[in-house]
Amino acid sequence: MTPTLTKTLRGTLRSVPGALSLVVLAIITAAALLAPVLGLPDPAEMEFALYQPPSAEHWLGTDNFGRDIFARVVWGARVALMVAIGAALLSILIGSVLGAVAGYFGGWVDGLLSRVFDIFLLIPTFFLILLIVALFGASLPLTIIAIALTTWPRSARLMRSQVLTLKSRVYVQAALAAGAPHWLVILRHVIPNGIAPIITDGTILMGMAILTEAGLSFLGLGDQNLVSWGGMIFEGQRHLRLAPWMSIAPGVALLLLVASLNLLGDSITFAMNPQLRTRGGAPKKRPTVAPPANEPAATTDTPILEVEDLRLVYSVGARRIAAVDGVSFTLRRGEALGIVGESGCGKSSLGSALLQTMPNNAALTGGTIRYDGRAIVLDGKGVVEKGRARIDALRWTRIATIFQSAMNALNPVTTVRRQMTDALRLHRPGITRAEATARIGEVFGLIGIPRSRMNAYPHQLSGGMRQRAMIALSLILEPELVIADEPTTALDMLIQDQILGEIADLRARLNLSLILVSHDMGAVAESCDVVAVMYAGRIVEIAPTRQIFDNPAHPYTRTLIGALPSLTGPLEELESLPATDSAAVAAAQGCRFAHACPAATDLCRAKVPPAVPLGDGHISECHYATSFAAEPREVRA
Amino acid sequence: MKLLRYLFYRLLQMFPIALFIVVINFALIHMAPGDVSILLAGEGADPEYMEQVRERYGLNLPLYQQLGAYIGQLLQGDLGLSFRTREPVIGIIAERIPATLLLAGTALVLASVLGVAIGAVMARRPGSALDTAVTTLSISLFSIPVFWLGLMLILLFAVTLRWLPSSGMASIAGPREGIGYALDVARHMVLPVLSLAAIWLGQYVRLSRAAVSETLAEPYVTTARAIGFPERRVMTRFALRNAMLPIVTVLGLELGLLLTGAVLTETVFSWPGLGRLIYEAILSRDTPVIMGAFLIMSFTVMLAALLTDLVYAALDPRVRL
Amino acid sequence: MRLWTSTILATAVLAPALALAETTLIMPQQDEPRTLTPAPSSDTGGHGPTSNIYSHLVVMDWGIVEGVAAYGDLADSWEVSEDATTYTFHLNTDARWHDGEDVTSEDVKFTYERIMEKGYTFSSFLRDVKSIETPDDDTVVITLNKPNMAFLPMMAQGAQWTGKIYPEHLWADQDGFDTGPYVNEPVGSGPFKFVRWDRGTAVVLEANEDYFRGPPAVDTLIFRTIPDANVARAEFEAGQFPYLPFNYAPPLAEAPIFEADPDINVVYTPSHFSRDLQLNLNHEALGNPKVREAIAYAMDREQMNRLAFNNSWTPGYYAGVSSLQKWINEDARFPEHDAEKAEALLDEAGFPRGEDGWRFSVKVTGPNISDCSAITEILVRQLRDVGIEAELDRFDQSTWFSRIQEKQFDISCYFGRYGPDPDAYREHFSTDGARNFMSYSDAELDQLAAEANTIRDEETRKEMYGRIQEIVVRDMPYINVFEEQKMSLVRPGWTGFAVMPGGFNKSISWFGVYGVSGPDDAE
Amino acid sequence: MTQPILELDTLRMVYNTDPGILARLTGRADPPVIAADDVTLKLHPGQTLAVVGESGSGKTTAGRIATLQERPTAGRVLFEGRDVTGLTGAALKAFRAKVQMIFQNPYDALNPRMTVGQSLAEPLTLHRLVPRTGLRAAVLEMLEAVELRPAASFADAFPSELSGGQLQRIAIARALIIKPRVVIADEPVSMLDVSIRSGVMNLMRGLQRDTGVTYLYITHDLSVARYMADRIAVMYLGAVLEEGPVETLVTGAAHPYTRLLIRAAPEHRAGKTRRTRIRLPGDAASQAGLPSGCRFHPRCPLAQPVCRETAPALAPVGAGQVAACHFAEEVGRHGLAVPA
Repeated sequence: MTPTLTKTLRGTLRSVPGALSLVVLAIITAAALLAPVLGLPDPAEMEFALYQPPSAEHWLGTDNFGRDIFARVVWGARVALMVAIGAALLSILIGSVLGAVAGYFGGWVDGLLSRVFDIFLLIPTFFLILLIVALFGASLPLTIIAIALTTWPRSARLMRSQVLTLKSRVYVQAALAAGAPHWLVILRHVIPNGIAPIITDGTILMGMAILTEAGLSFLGLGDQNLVSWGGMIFEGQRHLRLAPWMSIAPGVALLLLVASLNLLGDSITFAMNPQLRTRGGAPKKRPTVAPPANEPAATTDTPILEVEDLRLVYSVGARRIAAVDGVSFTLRRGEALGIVGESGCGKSSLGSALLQTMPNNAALTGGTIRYDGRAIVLDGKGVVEKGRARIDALRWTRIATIFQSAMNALNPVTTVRRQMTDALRLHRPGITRAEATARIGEVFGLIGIPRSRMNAYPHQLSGGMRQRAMIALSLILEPELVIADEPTTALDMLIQDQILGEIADLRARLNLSLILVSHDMGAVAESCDVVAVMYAGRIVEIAPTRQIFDNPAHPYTRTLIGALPSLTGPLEELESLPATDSAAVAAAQGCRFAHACPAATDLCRAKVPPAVPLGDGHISECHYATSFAAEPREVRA
Repeated sequence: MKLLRYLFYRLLQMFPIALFIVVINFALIHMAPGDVSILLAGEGADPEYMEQVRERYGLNLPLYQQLGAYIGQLLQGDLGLSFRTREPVIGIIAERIPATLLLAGTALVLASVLGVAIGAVMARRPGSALDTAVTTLSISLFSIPVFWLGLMLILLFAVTLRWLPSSGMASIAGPREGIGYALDVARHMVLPVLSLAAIWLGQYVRLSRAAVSETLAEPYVTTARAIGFPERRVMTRFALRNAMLPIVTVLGLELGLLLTGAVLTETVFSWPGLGRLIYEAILSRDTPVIMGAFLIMSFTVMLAALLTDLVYAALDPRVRL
Repeated sequence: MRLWTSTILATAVLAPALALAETTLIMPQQDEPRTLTPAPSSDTGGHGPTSNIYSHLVVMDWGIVEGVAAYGDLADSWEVSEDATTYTFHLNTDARWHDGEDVTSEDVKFTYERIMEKGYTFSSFLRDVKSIETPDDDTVVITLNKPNMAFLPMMAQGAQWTGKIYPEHLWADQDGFDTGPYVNEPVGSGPFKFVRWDRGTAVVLEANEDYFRGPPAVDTLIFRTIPDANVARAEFEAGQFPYLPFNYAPPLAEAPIFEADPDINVVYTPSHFSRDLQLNLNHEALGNPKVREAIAYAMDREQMNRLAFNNSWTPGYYAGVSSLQKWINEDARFPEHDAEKAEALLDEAGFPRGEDGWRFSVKVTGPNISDCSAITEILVRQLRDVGIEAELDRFDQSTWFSRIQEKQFDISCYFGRYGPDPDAYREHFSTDGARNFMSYSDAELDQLAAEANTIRDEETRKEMYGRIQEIVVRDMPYINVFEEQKMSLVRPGWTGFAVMPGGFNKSISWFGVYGVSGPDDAE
Repeated sequence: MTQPILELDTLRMVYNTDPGILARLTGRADPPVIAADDVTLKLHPGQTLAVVGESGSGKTTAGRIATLQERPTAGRVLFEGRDVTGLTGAALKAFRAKVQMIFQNPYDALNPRMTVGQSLAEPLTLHRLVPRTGLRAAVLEMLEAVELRPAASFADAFPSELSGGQLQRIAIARALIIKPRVVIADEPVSMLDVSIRSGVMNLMRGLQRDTGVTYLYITHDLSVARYMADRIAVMYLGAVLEEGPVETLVTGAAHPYTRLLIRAAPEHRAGKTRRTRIRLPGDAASQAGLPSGCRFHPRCPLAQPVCRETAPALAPVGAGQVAACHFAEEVGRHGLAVPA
């Protein structure tokens, strides 16, 4: 069994509704299968007393003909399951084949078939089934076929989109490129990976089929020679006053079966994508604290931002991941700090912690953040003054951010101008329309967007323009500090370069302080005064930019620099690291880089390295920082 | 102008769908066992009328010409005559539509407003115990057979407690107009609206919970929070507005499902709407009425889909009109 | 939220208090009228209003008719000639049309002749008519081609559906009874006058103060269309109208509840219809008389009565119903339940149980009425007990009817009619009988049936019909199961509905309410 | 020069050519997208040709056509001098055994339901290169070759248990396990972290040294191209703007676009240096709605009226170097400081 399958199963069983529905389904299925051997009264036997309420003898009472309702409910389960399985299987079979054909072969085949799926989805299926059954006569097989004939497009559409996605999956492409024939690719790569959502949807399909059959039976269009729950309710309706249990029992059975099918489908979906259950949400209430008693007044020398021993922990299920694990730095007014690191090092978490916009499953567990000398976070708790969080007073007016992907960071259904006006109005309630427009125009001019694009929606802008709009939005309230999180990552080389240039220009002109979070040493090198290198949640080295490139005093920094190919320098073998083993990092006793470090010693593996000050603000967390510093990297340019 | 062109385009797209539905209808009549003219005229119809029907639908002509004749009739708004009452089917259906609209519309508004609100609130704390409970509950809600829920409501409120009437749309001897009539109808509406709304409510809670929580995870919501918008505003201005897109889509697409619920509810409560009409037509094998209802339902759903697209386009500037 | 709740409660309390005018009677009926002209076709929705607007020549009950051949309506009295070919009717001299004109014998002649000319439904009752003469304004003489003892009762019974008398002075220049201004604004001579027809909801009538029998007790009569039995029942229970007709009747099992309710009178009305099984003799097994006999033995009427009718129906062992007691031949009796005998007969007939336990299979169908549904459902069970693989095959009413007419059935529940005159046997059992769905044919029976309705001597007729019953019970193309009994509900204080004892006579037709009076109409 | 092992000959690839009647009637048809416009590329045995370009430059399309995953609208694909453009069936399969592909996304490179060993064995069984009994050994050997040790434990792992760098090594192993002559690598390291990326690049270089395989290396990063390739072709909006040996191209680019790309690459080794940036007039263009004349002219700092009107053809500008610019010689000599 593959890990994903095991995980899905375990996830389904672990959720209360999932486990519960499986149990109910198992009971109903067992009852249906075993009905003939359970020693129940004959469900058609009419010799019991009429209209008996539930009793020890007749658990669910008897009906108008003196038949045992419990026996009928159990036998009715057979019909319900027959309909469910029959209709769902048939529907999935037709749907998957046609959906797979449409998705896999594309082109006009897809065009035609998709059209047919769409049309079928627009047809009110129940009415079509009604019409079919009314015209052709009521029988269970016909009902099953009619349900399948009207529901298959559901599976087809699902299969089609699955196949479309899978078709572009690299391993499918690779198999094709390797010369595998289509049938083999479909069989080995497409179906096993695409079938899960269809099977999941099958449970919902089964529920639908059962309700449809019950509805038909209730309208008198069911198979009259079978005991069906819908039919029982239909009969019960006439005797509602005399024997309400006649309709209660089959209805509860229907509800239980359909609800457990739906819940099962839901649980499987959640188990396959656990984040679906917990995504989004409103920001949770976090612990707060009153401002410290004696805060020194800020002077011109006070750094704009001071971070001390900041810690941020993510909770993923039962696991707790320390993404930021004791980070300290100081940012002076007007200075640009680059935070560099590879994926998972905690650089973006650090960025989000500064503006307190981290996701709900993240929590600050310690550390202090001071803005202009005033604490906004103290011991990991937000500082609240006169009922208002201090950070709220700083948002956007003092600290603004530029988010990674402008496409998603701007509201897609609102014009750029509107979004900027809203931000202006929020913080400057009195501002007039004309003033707002003037201000937006001014910022647009700064960042090089034509004023004519003001009324554009984000999607109407090119990638570069959109990113500029994001920058404009961040500048609209003249903040002092801008935190830019990978502002150019998704852009083309030329545009990237342009925008980095513009950010640098603005910083100079507006005397902005800047924190630039990036994975790109090069980008940071040109834009920042100070560079901090993060590894596994800590700043392992921080230094003025020239210093860190010319004289890196941490082996990780050295590798990072040595791993980048040069365009103008001499060609030489690049340095590299073995793959990061996050388990080894987490379990590390000493230096967390030791497992990958080419220069690691026993000392490194045993003892956490201290922060070694090397002068001029250059600090390295390495046992051998001094010797590295003494041995400058050859400057090859 | 753009809108007109879009409408034109969409209507053009509707054409093959409409044709397809008509052809299905036509094919079903011809595939069904028994004589087509009997299906169309009704059993035991007098020979003169039978001949009229044969003439009208060109039943003596080759199949494709019959299809043409059939489409021709439909284009004139002629869905045939009910063989129970011998009145034009279109008129019979039109007569029943207001009652269905009243019932389904009220339930829909109730369920969607309440459902979206509850779903949005749940989306604020996804994964919490309350959220899981509400999700489970809403799944259970829409797993209830609507006709059964109706029966149970009748049992409780009409039979046992005798608070509310169990069926019909108005009292027989009650007032026929004015506020008295409105109150009377309102009293009759409570139970059917409740059962329909309860089941749809489950759908909307889930739908809106998923859509809103999805939106709340979007980066632009984080942007809004970073800008300093209060959470209430983030919710209404950003999350709900954007979440309306998927909600509207599903609402439009599931209209057929909604109408199904309405038919069954009307049957239980003897509500004199389209659903009840279909039920009566099934009982009396009034094939022209069943087919007419199917056609009308299909076209309604189609128009709803068009309307959905228009609303969607109004809500989402990314849709190119 | 609280406000909302209290609004509902307030409404709930107030609404039932909206009382009716004292002399208004609301009559629920299942179908909306198609037209308000009774002759052209049988229109279940139209019978209610038109039966109270128009008068008939004579009418006849389908319940107890001991000693009565017909009740007079426009006809005060009549004489039948010795040879049963000439019928002379004397009309009520006070009868006036609602527009004030006199009702004359010409109106009767005009109406009947046009019905025959146009071939309207009622013409089948007039098929032996040779001539209609009007010696004076108040006398109608109808002469038949041949003697027909059943003419008067059969015609009288049919009259209440489609045999009402039209005013010649208004209809003479119309082409038929289905065109012209009076189709939906009828002018009759009955106890109520047409006021208006609100399509889809109600037909409103008012008392005819000049009615020749005196004004009715009810001032305003409203026929309300309520297609749904549940609605009708709920509204009846809510006190919206005083009479719930039998066609809306709840399950008989609930009868004890109603009987215990002091606010409801339960009225049972006998009928000259039965519930019986029609056996299609073209069926491979059912063609064998032994099989048919076996089925008669297999059937347990007592169990059916217990399960379906709360023991309140009368099992039918004779080829007749007790409301027509005088025609019953008690020597011709269907067998009682005996499953062993049934199995023995089936073995004998060459249908032993197969390996799967089944002898042969049949489909059991019936009209979509609740009593037949119950009977067939239980019958299937009983037949299966003796090894006949019976299955239910249900259809809606009209499909079922067309199927049995086309003889596409094996066994069907049916409502056989034995009256008002035993001439009805001819309809069911003679080879060319209109209601012989069983493909039954017996030469002796054909001859007896053709002859019996021409015989004047009642004893002789009774003997002949007794012989017919013997033949039918011998051959068993059908098996009588129950005598139909109608259950209606009436509010105390209300009397005179046609279903009540003596009510038909006063109200003149099943739909008439002339005899009805409410609790406030002091007698 | 030797005969090219793989040659793309004046390829043209147009998508969305038939918008459908309905779209045309209502005027909603999207303009056709020209993904490749007279693209000619030659791969020499044992060498690496890097194709450099932004997204939308058509570099991926060129790669897909080179592996015959897509068939060009016009033009030919030549393998060892033979036209293979229309191959199907067994011949296509044989071609695919010779020309393999490595994709960008390593996290998606392997079927999540198969073990690494099964995925690696698949191409071997497909082409029946190794008897069933020898499969395991061949797989382990290849895993060793891509430096995944212990090979046995990697062979039995599922993809979800491995890191990006490891997955990409396996993807490389899968491409090379059947000993192809040519490997098309489409941005094979762009999704990897810098420190991992260099390891994979070194691995690819090593494997080339050992096996003599030919690479078509697709990348958006000129410095990566320089590290990996012998020759570089620069593509922009579906066309090759410049092509030449690595060092001449890097030092003496004759197309303004190449020059701009080189300027835009941040040079970290020198530490913090503020380069002067030229503010470019236009924004990135798209393949739909190509500009008239030179396709780069709306963004070109040197654009002249002639550029708007006439599209320049690829022309030789030096030893084995070609460029498509009206002012190629001037740019080659003076860079972007060319006197207007």
